[in-house]
Order: sequence, then structure tokens, then C-alpha cells
Amino acid sequence: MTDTILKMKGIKKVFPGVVALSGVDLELEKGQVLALLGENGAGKSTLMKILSGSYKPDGGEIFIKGKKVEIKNVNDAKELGISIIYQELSLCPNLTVAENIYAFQEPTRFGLIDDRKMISMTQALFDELEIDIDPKAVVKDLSISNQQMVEIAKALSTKPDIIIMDEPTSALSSKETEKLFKIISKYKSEGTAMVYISHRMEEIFAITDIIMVLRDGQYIGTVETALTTSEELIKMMVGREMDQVYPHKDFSYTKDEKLFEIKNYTKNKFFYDINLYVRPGEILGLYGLMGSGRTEIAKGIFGILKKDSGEMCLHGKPVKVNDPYSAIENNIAFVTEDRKHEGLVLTAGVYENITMANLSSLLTKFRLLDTQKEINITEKQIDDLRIKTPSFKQTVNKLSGGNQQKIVLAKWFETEPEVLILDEPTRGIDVGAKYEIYKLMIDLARKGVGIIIISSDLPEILNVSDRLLVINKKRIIAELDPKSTTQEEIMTHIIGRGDQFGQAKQSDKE
Amino acid sequence: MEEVINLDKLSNLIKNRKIAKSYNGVFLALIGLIILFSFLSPHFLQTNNLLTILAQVSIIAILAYGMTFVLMIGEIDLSVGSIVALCGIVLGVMLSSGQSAFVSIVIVLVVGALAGLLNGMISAKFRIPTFIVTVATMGIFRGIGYAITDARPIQIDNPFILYLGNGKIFDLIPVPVVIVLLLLIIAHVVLSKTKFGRQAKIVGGNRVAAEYVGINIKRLQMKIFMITGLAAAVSSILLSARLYSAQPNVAVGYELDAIAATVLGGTSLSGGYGTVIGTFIGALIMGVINNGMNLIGMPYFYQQIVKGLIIIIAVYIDVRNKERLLAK
Amino acid sequence: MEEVINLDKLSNLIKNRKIAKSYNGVFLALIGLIILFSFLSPHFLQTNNLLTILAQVSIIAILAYGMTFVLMIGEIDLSVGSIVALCGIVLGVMLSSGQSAFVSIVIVLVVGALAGLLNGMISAKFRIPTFIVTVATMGIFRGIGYAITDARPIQIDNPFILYLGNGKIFDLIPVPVVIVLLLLIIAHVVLSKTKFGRQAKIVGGNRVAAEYVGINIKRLQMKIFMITGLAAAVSSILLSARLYSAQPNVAVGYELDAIAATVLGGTSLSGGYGTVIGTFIGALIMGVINNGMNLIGMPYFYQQIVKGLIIIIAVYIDVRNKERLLAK
Amino acid sequence: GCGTTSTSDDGEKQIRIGASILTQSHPFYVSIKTALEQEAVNQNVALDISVADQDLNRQISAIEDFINKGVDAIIITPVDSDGVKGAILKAQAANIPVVTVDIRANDVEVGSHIATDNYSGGMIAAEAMAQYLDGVGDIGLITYPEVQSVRDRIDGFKEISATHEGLKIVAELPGRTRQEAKSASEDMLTSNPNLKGIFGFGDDMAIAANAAITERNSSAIVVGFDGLEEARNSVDVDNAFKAVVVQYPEKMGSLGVINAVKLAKGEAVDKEVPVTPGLYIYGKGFVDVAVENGKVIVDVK
Ligand SMILES: Nc1ncnc2c1ncn2[C@@H]1O[C@H](COP(=O)(O)OP(=O)(O)OP(=O)(O)O)[C@@H](O)[C@H]1O
Ligand SMILES: Nc1ncnc2c1ncn2[C@@H]1O[C@H](COP(=O)(O)OP(=O)(O)OP(=O)(O)O)[C@@H](O)[C@H]1O
Ligand SMILES: [Mg+2]
Ligand SMILES: [Mg+2]
Repeated sequence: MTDTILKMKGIKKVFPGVVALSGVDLELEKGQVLALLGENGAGKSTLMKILSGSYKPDGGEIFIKGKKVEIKNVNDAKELGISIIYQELSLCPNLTVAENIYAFQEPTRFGLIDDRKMISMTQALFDELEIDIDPKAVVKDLSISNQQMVEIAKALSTKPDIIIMDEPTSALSSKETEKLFKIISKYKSEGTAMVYISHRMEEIFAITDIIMVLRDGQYIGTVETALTTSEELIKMMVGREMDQVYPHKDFSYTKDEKLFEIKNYTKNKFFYDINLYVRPGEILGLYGLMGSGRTEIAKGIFGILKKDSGEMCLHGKPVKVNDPYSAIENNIAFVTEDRKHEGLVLTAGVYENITMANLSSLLTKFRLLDTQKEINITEKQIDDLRIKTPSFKQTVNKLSGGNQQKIVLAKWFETEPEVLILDEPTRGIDVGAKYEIYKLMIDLARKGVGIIIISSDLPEILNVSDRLLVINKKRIIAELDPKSTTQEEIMTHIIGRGDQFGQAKQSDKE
Repeated sequence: MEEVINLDKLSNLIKNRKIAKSYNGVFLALIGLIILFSFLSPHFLQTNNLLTILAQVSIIAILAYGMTFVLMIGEIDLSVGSIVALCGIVLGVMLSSGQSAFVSIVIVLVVGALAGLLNGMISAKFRIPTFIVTVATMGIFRGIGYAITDARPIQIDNPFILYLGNGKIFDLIPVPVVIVLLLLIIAHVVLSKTKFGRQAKIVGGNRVAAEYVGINIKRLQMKIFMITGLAAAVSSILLSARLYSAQPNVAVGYELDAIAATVLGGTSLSGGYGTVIGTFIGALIMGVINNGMNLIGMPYFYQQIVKGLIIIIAVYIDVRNKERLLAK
Repeated sequence: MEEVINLDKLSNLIKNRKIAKSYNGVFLALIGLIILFSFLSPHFLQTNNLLTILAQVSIIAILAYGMTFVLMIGEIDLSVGSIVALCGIVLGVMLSSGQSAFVSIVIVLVVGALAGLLNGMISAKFRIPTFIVTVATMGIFRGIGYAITDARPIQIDNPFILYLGNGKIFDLIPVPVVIVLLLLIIAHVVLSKTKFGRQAKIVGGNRVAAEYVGINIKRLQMKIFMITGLAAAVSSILLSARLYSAQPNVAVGYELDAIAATVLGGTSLSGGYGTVIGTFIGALIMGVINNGMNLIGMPYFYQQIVKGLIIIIAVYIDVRNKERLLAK
Repeated sequence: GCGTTSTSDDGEKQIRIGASILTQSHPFYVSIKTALEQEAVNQNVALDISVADQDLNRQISAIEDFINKGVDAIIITPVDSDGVKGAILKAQAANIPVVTVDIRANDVEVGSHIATDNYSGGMIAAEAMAQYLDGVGDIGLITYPEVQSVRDRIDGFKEISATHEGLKIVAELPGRTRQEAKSASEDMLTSNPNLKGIFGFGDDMAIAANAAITERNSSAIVVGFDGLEEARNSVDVDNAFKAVVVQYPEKMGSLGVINAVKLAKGEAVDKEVPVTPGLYIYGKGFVDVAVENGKVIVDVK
């Protein structure tokens, strides 16, 4: 079947200091799901933004259903039946869910917006997609995962022929991801073509038909999903062999003592009675479903959410952490999950972002910032984390999503913490870089740092952590050994015994 | 004292959630002020005085309606005072050159809209911050007004125009009050019920998202500045009538009053949030303060100080109220 | 004409990247204006006149330095003009009550800092937008100034204070020029080379991220408003000296001039961007426009119009220039 | 309490007067205000003062508030001659008599008008300037064209200076405040090194011009207008500021209250009370001056 719906030929795009795309081709058939794969900064988002009309290409041609088209703006793309879920959340925080979904295509009655109809349309859409969010809720009050689901629903609301999904699952937990996959197969069976971008191999193998790989803005090749392996794909992406995805950690902790401990931490409505500890060199995993309260616990530890009761000890001695400042003073670092809103100063340069949590170390004896030292630190982090940027001065909003995430990590690594909390640290990061980050985590652990990692990526958390705490309904419900546990066991704890069977189909442990 | 309004009724209004809504806090502040001044001056709560306040407030309120749209998209317009002056001059010139009231009004509205459009266009096309553009046109528009008349006032004696500014319906309700309430409804519907108003909210809430859904931000911005221009033109007609003359030196500093009323009414300076009704309440607060202090004969210097304090307290009540609602 | 400055040297300066940097565009606009006026008036390029411009500009420039910090964190201060007036009055009262120049200056600086602190504190503690707080204190501070003197000017005849505003070093360089350049260096270093300045930039860029790296935003904001207050106090000393008197009605509208100079110099109103050097250039542009138009004797009404046009053109040159640099 | 009508000792209802003043940010109007207050005490009447802050709309609002409050007479120093008409009509419709002070209300009849003749004042200033300069020299004017009374002064000044062939007005720059006037003076002196005289429309401007001239060691002289204490003190000193046209705000203020009270009681008053400005010069103080048939009769030497 050669029912080609989309053809991109020789697409070029140049940004100041960066060749983002140098002549890339892409072909997509009706009802086909194409995975777009590549390292951070390879040009995936750029290629898709050209297709969706938000960037103008510097060269190349686009054909839709065999007809050459010019996509000059977002509306052209919409009219051609192209719909996109952007990598960065792009909802209006001030508007309701329904208002966001039908933004710029509101139903009207007598020339006025018909709110009731809009809400019922949203509800109908949500029912169809099995999404459980109140259409009247204001978006800024939703968790990121719910925001991401709204974003997905919004892209689907136009009944497009081509759907582009740029890392849609990076903000979703496994339950939502499952939901999304159901939606994808439904639309696929109806003939909708899709481009799916993700750094999670298992997702790509689960839902895509063909895989196209980009490297440094160049087209590397296309393979059929059924006929390839993740080793081959990684080689295509990275340009070299990578024999393992998770580096080996040959110790579980460096000293058998409690480096960091919280006792009976409670913040009403957010988390209750949390007791946890980390040993030097230990990596503690926190797993739970969306909304289970993992992020809140981390925020409670870091003093962003003020706890109602409970105490914290470092090296067995009680310490008071009431705000981020005192947390940092006590050598605690916290990589937040929402890089755009909580982590980065998008309008500032790479160096300003990397040093911002650690400015005191830059002071000379005249209490001025040591610019040279700042540049050295930045260059070192750029090397260590392989951050792709034309210069240390580049403003962060010009970097690819994954590279932005690396900068958030670099910022906290730079504070040389004793306790490092990571909330979804590899969100949007490519396999190669993930490996580097795991390695850096292990290196830190080897030096005696205690690490707490929160992740919705089950394989990741099972492979990376030494000990695993399961969170549900804002409480710790189980402590497990990740080496010996299974997804079924975890889900049993979360769902409760009666529900086991309903979850069985989800388990697929590697 | 039969014309005095019942205080109990007012406090019932406060309790009525449906009316108060998001501007609950400012509304509360307004009621507080009304109660305060009704104790301080026996003249304050007279129907006649309340209508006077509404009429006095009309000019700033209409400007502030327009300002609500501009602030909604996260921009600012400092030139509205000057547009009022310029439009007044145009009105005066038209009328004194023998044009009918109708033709003159149409031309004034066109001039106001064009002035606003110019602001929007310069800023959109040349990518210059609206603060700078409107600081500049603030001088330009007023300068043109001066140049046209050589700084001399033009008398306004057209009976219809004078009626608009000074007439009373049923010998009781000032015409400006009717106009300001009518425009309140229109502006409210446009902002909260039309696609256009919704686009403004989208742009103010998240510019990138607005671009992604295909909103032509530049065009929207031009339209919105046209609205402030139009609002300024309407204000200028009422003001000229009220002053029985058109002069280039009127409405100096009204931009700040309009912005203050708007922000007082809960509109965010950084865009995305706000209601025209809140703005109207904000303008009323300013009007009540001015009128009340005049009535009790407070010395001028203290008026300035007290006004400042009241504004701060009013906003604080609003902030507290919002936080209380959120905490629930 | 021996005292005329070499035009070639100036254009070499433009080409010198190191000097021009990010404020390249505004700098270009400034040079363009200088060239323009030097053709229009033979007196313009005289050393003496250039120094006069610097002296005339000093008051706004110093206010604008302070404003750069406030805008950097995404806030605004509309009360600086009123703080200038209030501080001037305090200076006059101190001096005429027999205090020494030194004591008076110290007290004036303290009053300015406290006034600024008050702005910062009200806004931080009560979570009221700085726009509202400073619109309110704008009336309050000036009101206090009026209340103290009953609007009468106080003569300033302390020789040291007068020297600060009107004296000349080596019989050539006005003292205010030295002060304004000295403060330029200090403010530049503080903003771009200290932890404090960097924190301001971070807060302006992303408040949440700033909070999460342990920056105490409220304290920072209070400090920054103290800086604008201090800047206003320094301005007030120079202004009082320049006018040989202290009056409560001075510096009306200076807040807008200071903000305009700052934004002209490339500082973003929404925070996160800006340089003090850019601000200084922005202030110079405003000063050159005023002086140049006075020298060629442009009629008043046209001055306003032309000034507006020049500001727009200057910013446009800057915008274009930035885009060109980016496109490279 | 506040705002309730009090009664005076003899049991008769106390007369209440509302006064709307153009501005409070200028000593001239402060003097008027002080005089109003003083005279109100003398006459044993209640007085409410509202300040328009140069905003006509605000002035009208204040007058409306006076009407709502039921005052017996209103004194206005109008922000604008034409614009104040509406408010005056409203007051008269409510049977409240109006007195204007300092600035005339056009096109509407008021109970009484008390004012300096600004045009004549400008003529006097020009004649004084001419005599100091022996009728020859370049002159600069500092103006505030938005304000009618200032325009009158400038127009009067121009009329007389035109009669002296040697006098040339080479610059006319805005200087609405003392600081703007100082910059204007500096720039005037830069572009006209031969400048022989500066006329400032108010005390602030004259004082600023004097400062600029002194700092530049220029030989130009200054003539001012208003003649409040600070300016007269400056004229007394041997500097560039040689003469100032003097208005009498105290007199205008107290006449304003006297006439307002009479009108409130239904008594007759003069419809026009002109206050001729005086001239105060260096070394002599007040000198005799008169304006007749478009000529100024004065001798400054
Ligand atoms: N607006 C921009 N201005 C300048 N450079 C840009 C801009 N957008 C992207 N780039 C650069 O183009 C390159 C490709 O970026 P792109 O976002 O397409 O990468 P990506 O493949 O989506 O990466 P990721 O997996 O991290 O999302 C990167 O080097 C990035 O820094
Ligand atoms: N800004 C907010 N206002 C109100 N409620 C919020 C806000 N942010 C999050 N919540 C609520 O807090 C709860 C936990 O949020 P969140 O989903 O971030 O938790 P989590 O356990 O970290 O899950 P995940 O990491 O998968 O997103 C949810 O019920 C969510 O609705
Ligand atoms: Mg991407
Ligand atoms: Mg989370």
C-alpha cells in the first residue's frame, strides 16, 4: 500500500550558530505511525515545527497527498489537517480546560461563545478518550500530567489527518501512557497518520510501524520497527555501539548509616506521615501513580511546601529546613520536574542558569562574581553532560528540550550536594545522555552522596535505584527491593488486592 | 433623608456570591468606602450625589474599559490621555467649522480609532514595546492637539454634544451614567463572551500558545489598541461636553488613573486576567474616594495621602479575599 | 571651533564592538542624533554644551539607574519623582534648621532609602502589585512634601550642596557629571558583577526558579526598592542644588522619563534583561533630544511631536540592530 | 461631626463657601489660598477648599460636590477660562453665586471677577526690559503656552517689545517648572551667546534663568513675573535678576471672600475688580507704573 499522505523533501533549517536540519526527507502513509528518533538537539522538534507551520524552512519541499504545499503559518497546517502536540506544554494557565481545548475554534451562538456547548463538547471528547478531567477546571490548578492529557485532547479535537506528538509521554505516568496508546491505536485504525517522538525505546517498539533516525540535523535512515532492535537504533542515533542502557552500580551504599532521614513528615492535603532515609551512596527510588504525591514529598523536603509536622536529620543530627535556602545550606539539591516553570531562566544564558544555585562559590575576595571561573564551570558542565549549545552564552530558550533538561541537572550538580533529589530527571533526555546521567549519579553516589529519584519510568526506576518506596494517596505504602520486585507486585500494592486482574495486562517487565 | 439608600440592602449584596465573584474583594472595599463616607458626610448617600459620582467617574471608567483590553494582552497604553485631548480638539474643530453633531462624532471616533491603531501598528510592525510607543505618541498626539489650536481652547456649544455630557434623563439620571453603563455591558460581553475577547485572554495567558493555535497576535494587538483609541474618543466627547470646551491640555495623567482603576479592579498588569466589571468597580472606588474627601472637606495635601492609603488598603482587601477563597 | 569633537573618532567608537555590545543599537541611535544636531546647530558639538547635556541629564540618569534594577526584577516604581521631591524638602528643612551639609546629606539618603524600603515592604508583605503601591505612594510622598512646606520653596544656599549641583572640576567638568559617571560604574558593577545583581536578573527571568535556588525574593525586592529610593535621594540633592531651592512640586513625571530612558536603553519591562550602561545611553538620548531642539529653537508644540518620533526611531534602530546581530 | 452645617453664635446659619483653586503646587496660589482662609476667619464664614491640580475635569467635579453639599457661594480660580463655564452654569442653576479670582471665565457672567491684568503685566515687563537694555539686544522668553494667563503675559510682552526696534526676540522655549526653565535658559545662552535679556513668565523661571546666567558669567539680565517674596529677595541682590512684575495674590484672595460673602447675603458687588500689577526693581523696590492707551508709563533708571 503506497497511500502516501505526507512527504517532506530536503528540508533545511539554520539557526544562528546551528544547522538544525540539513536536507531531511520524511515519508508517511495513511494509518501509519512513524517514530522520529534522535539524540537531544538532533532536529526532531524543529522538523515537526516546520510541518506545523511555526518555523519557516530555509529550503526543501512538502507534499500532502501528493500535492506540493506551502505551510506559511499554523493555520495553513491546521487547514491541511495537521495537528501537533508540542514538546513544551503550551496551554493558557488562566483559562479552563474547555477553553484551552477549543481555543481559537470556540463554538458560537448568535456570535457569542457558547460556553455550555463547549463544555459538553469537551466532555464528549474526554468520554471518547476516557480522560477524567473536569472541563471547567482552570489549567493552572492541574498537575502537569493532567495538563499533558489536556494538550493531547486539544490536538485530537480537530479530527486531523496527521498528528504529530513530540514527546507526549514525558509528562505522563504509565497509566496515562497506556491510555494514550489506546487512543493512538484507535486513531490509527481510522486511518490517521502519526509522527511520534520519544526517547523511550519500549514505547517506540510498542506502537510505531516505522522508525526514522536523525543525527545532528541529518537524515540517517528509516527502518521497519518489526525488523530492528534497540541496539541497532541506538547505534544509528549515537553513531557508535552502546552495549547497555543502564550502567552497572557495583555497590548499594558506601556506608551503612543514615545520611539523611525524615520522620513523620506531614503536610495536610499533600502528604501524610512520611518516613524515609537514604544512606551515603544509596539511590532511593520513589514510585507512584500520577497525583500520588511524590513531587509534593520532594517539595516538602526541600522546604518549598512548608510541612505541618515532622523532623529531618542529616548525619543523625536534627536540622531545620523551612525554605529552599536552608535546604541548599544543608547541601540538599532538588531537580524539579517542570524545567520551564521551576528550573530555568529561559531568557538568560546557559552559564547564568548553570551557576544560579551556587553563586556564592563564584565570589572573589572583593565580593564580585569571578567571570572566568563561571565560564570554566560552565564549559566543564557542557562537556560532562554533553550539552549541545553553540556557546556558553546562548539563551536557554534556544536549546532543544533535552539540552534544557541537562542544564537543570548541571545547575544542581554544580552545588556539590550531599543529598540529591531528582524529580523525573531524564524527562526528554536521549538514551546516550541518559546513560551519562546515570553514570554521573553513580559517580556522585560513589563519593557518598545520597540520592532520591522520582520517576514515572518504571524500567528506569527499577534499574537505577537500590531501594524502592511505593507512594500512593500521599502516603508511603511499601518498601521493595527493585532487584527482586516486579511491576505486578508494585501495582498490587498501589491498586490493592482486589484489582490485580485489571492491571495484569499492563505488566511487561523486561 | 428619604433619598438615602438602605445600608442593609448593600450588605446583602456583598453576601450574594453570584454578584461578587472574582471581584469580591474590590467590591468589598467599595462597600466599605461607601459605608465609611456615609458616616462622615450626610450628603454622601443622597441619590443625587451617587449619580454625580457615577457621572464624574464616567470619563476614567470608559478609558479604563479600553485599558482592560490592553492590559489583558499584557501590553500598556500610556497615550490615552493624549488621545482624549486630540479627539476633543478634533471635535471642537469639526463643530466650529459647522459640521453636525453626528458627523463630528463619527469623525472623532474615527480619529480615536486611528490613533489607537497607529499605536498598535507601530508596536506590532516595528516590534517596539508598547510602553515606548505610547510614551512617544503621548507627546505626539498632545503636540498635534496643541499645534492645531495653538493651545487655545475651542468652545463647544452644540446642544446635542452638551446633552451627552451634561443632560439628564427623566431629569434625574445623567446621560454619561447611561453611556458608561451601556459601554460596561458591551465591553463586558466583548471581553468575556466573544471570540475576540477570548483571543485576548489567550494571548495574555500564553503568547506562544496563542501563536500555536494560529492567532494573529499582531492583528489582535492592533484591534485592541483601536479599542482603547475608540474608548478615548468616547471619553473625549463626554469630557468636552462636560467642560463646554475642547482644549489640548485636558486629561493629563488620565492614563495612570485608568490603569490604576483597572489594576484595582483585579486586572493583572502582566496579562491574562481581568474583568471589565472589576475595572468599573475600580473606577468607582477612585471616584468615591475623590468625592467623599471633597464632601468632608479634607485639605488637599491630606487628600493625596489618604487616597494613596485607601488604594493600598483596597487592594490589600482584595488580595486577602482571593487568598481566603483559594485556601478553601 | 577648536573645542569641537572629532566625528571620525565617534564613528570609530561605533565600529568598536567591545564598546557597543548589546546596546549597540541605542548607541547607534545616540550617535545618529549627535551627528544630526551637530549639523543643525553650530553650538551643539561644543565641549561646553556636551558637558551641559550631561549635567542636565544627570538627574534623570541617576533615577534611571535605580529604575533599571526595579525593571530587572519585573517590577515598577512610579514614586521616584515624588521621592525626589520629598527628599529635596527634607534637605531644605535640614539645611535651614542649621544642620551641616554632611548630616543633611546622610539624612536625605536615609529618608530616600526608607521611602523605597516602604514601597518594597508594602508590596512584598501585603502582596500588592508594585504598580499600585507606587502609584499610591506617589501621592503620599508628594503630599507629605507639600504638607511640610505648604508648597513654598526653601532656598538652598549651603555652598557644599551648591557645589555638588553646580560646581566645576578644573573649571570645566561639572560636578554632577562626575557623580553621574561614578554612579554609572558602581551601578554597572553591582548589576552585572555581584551576586545581588545576578539574583535580580534571575528573579526577573523566572520567579519560581529563583525561589527554588534559595533566593529570598521578598528581601531582594525590598533591597532593590531601597536602591531606587537611594537613587532618588541622590537625584534630589543634585536637583535642589541645581535649582538653588527645594520645592515639593519638582520632578513631576520624572518616573516616566526614567522608565523611558531605561527601556530605551534595552531593559525589558517584564524583567530579566537590561544593562545600566544601556540605561545611561537611553538617558543621554533623551537629554540630547531636549538640548538639541532647544538649541535650534524648535517651537514648543513641535518639540513634543519630534521627541516622540525620535524615541520611536531610536528604539527601532535598536530592534533592527539586535535582529541583524542575531541573524548573523 | 464633620460636614454638618454649624451655626454661629447669633443663631443665624453660618455662611459656607466652597473654593476651587487651580493648583497648590505654586506659591502664588498658596498665597491666594492663605488669603482666602484668613479672610474667611475675619468674616466668620466656613470655607471648604478643593484643589484642581490643574485638571479642569477635577475642578468641575469639585464644584459639583460643592453644589451637592449646598454651599452658599463658590470661589473659583479657573483652570481654564472656557472650560469652567459648564460648572458655573450648574452652580448658578442651583442658585449659588460664583466669584472668579485670577483667571476670567469666558462667555458666562459671574457675580464678581477679581484679577490681575496679565496682558498689561506682560507689557510692563517688556518696557522694563527695554529700558534696562536701552532698547537694544537679543531677548529670550521662557513660556508655558498651555496656560492662558501665561499666553497673555507673553502676548503683552511681545506687543511692547515690538515697539522697540532694537529688541529682538531670538528664542522662545518652554520652561514649565524651575528645572525645565533652567535647562531652557542654559540652552538659550548656548545658542545665543549674545543674549541680553530673559523674560520668565513666573518667579520660578526668572530665578532659574538668573542661576543659569550667573553660572555662565553672562551679562544678560532677567525680568520676572509674580513677585513673591523669594523673587523680590533675589531682585534685591546685585545679580542678573533686575525686575519683577508683582501680582497681589493676598489682595485678590481676600477680595474674593468679601465679595462671595456679600453675594451670598444678596448684596451688590462690583462685577469687575481689576488688580493692577506693580513693578519691583533692583535698588528701588516698588516703583510707580501705569498702562495707558497701549503704552507703559514707568521709569526704572
Ligand atoms: N529558536 C531557536 N533558535 C536557535 N536555535 C534553535 C532554536 N530552536 C532549536 N534550535 C537549535 O536547533 C537544534 C535542534 O533542536 P530541536 O529542538 O529540533 O532538537 P530535538 O531533536 O527536538 O531535541 P530534543 O530531543 O532535546 O527535544 C538544537 O541545536 C537547538 O539548539
Ligand atoms: N498548582 C496546583 N494547584 C492545585 N493542586 C495541584 C497543583 N499542582 C498539583 N496539584 C495536585 O496535587 C496532587 C499531586 O500532583 P502531581 O501529579 O504533581 O503529583 P506526583 O505524585 O508528583 O505525580 P507526577 O509526578 O506523576 O505528576 C494532584 O492531586 C494534583 O491535582
Ligand atoms: Mg525536541
Ligand atoms: Mg510529579
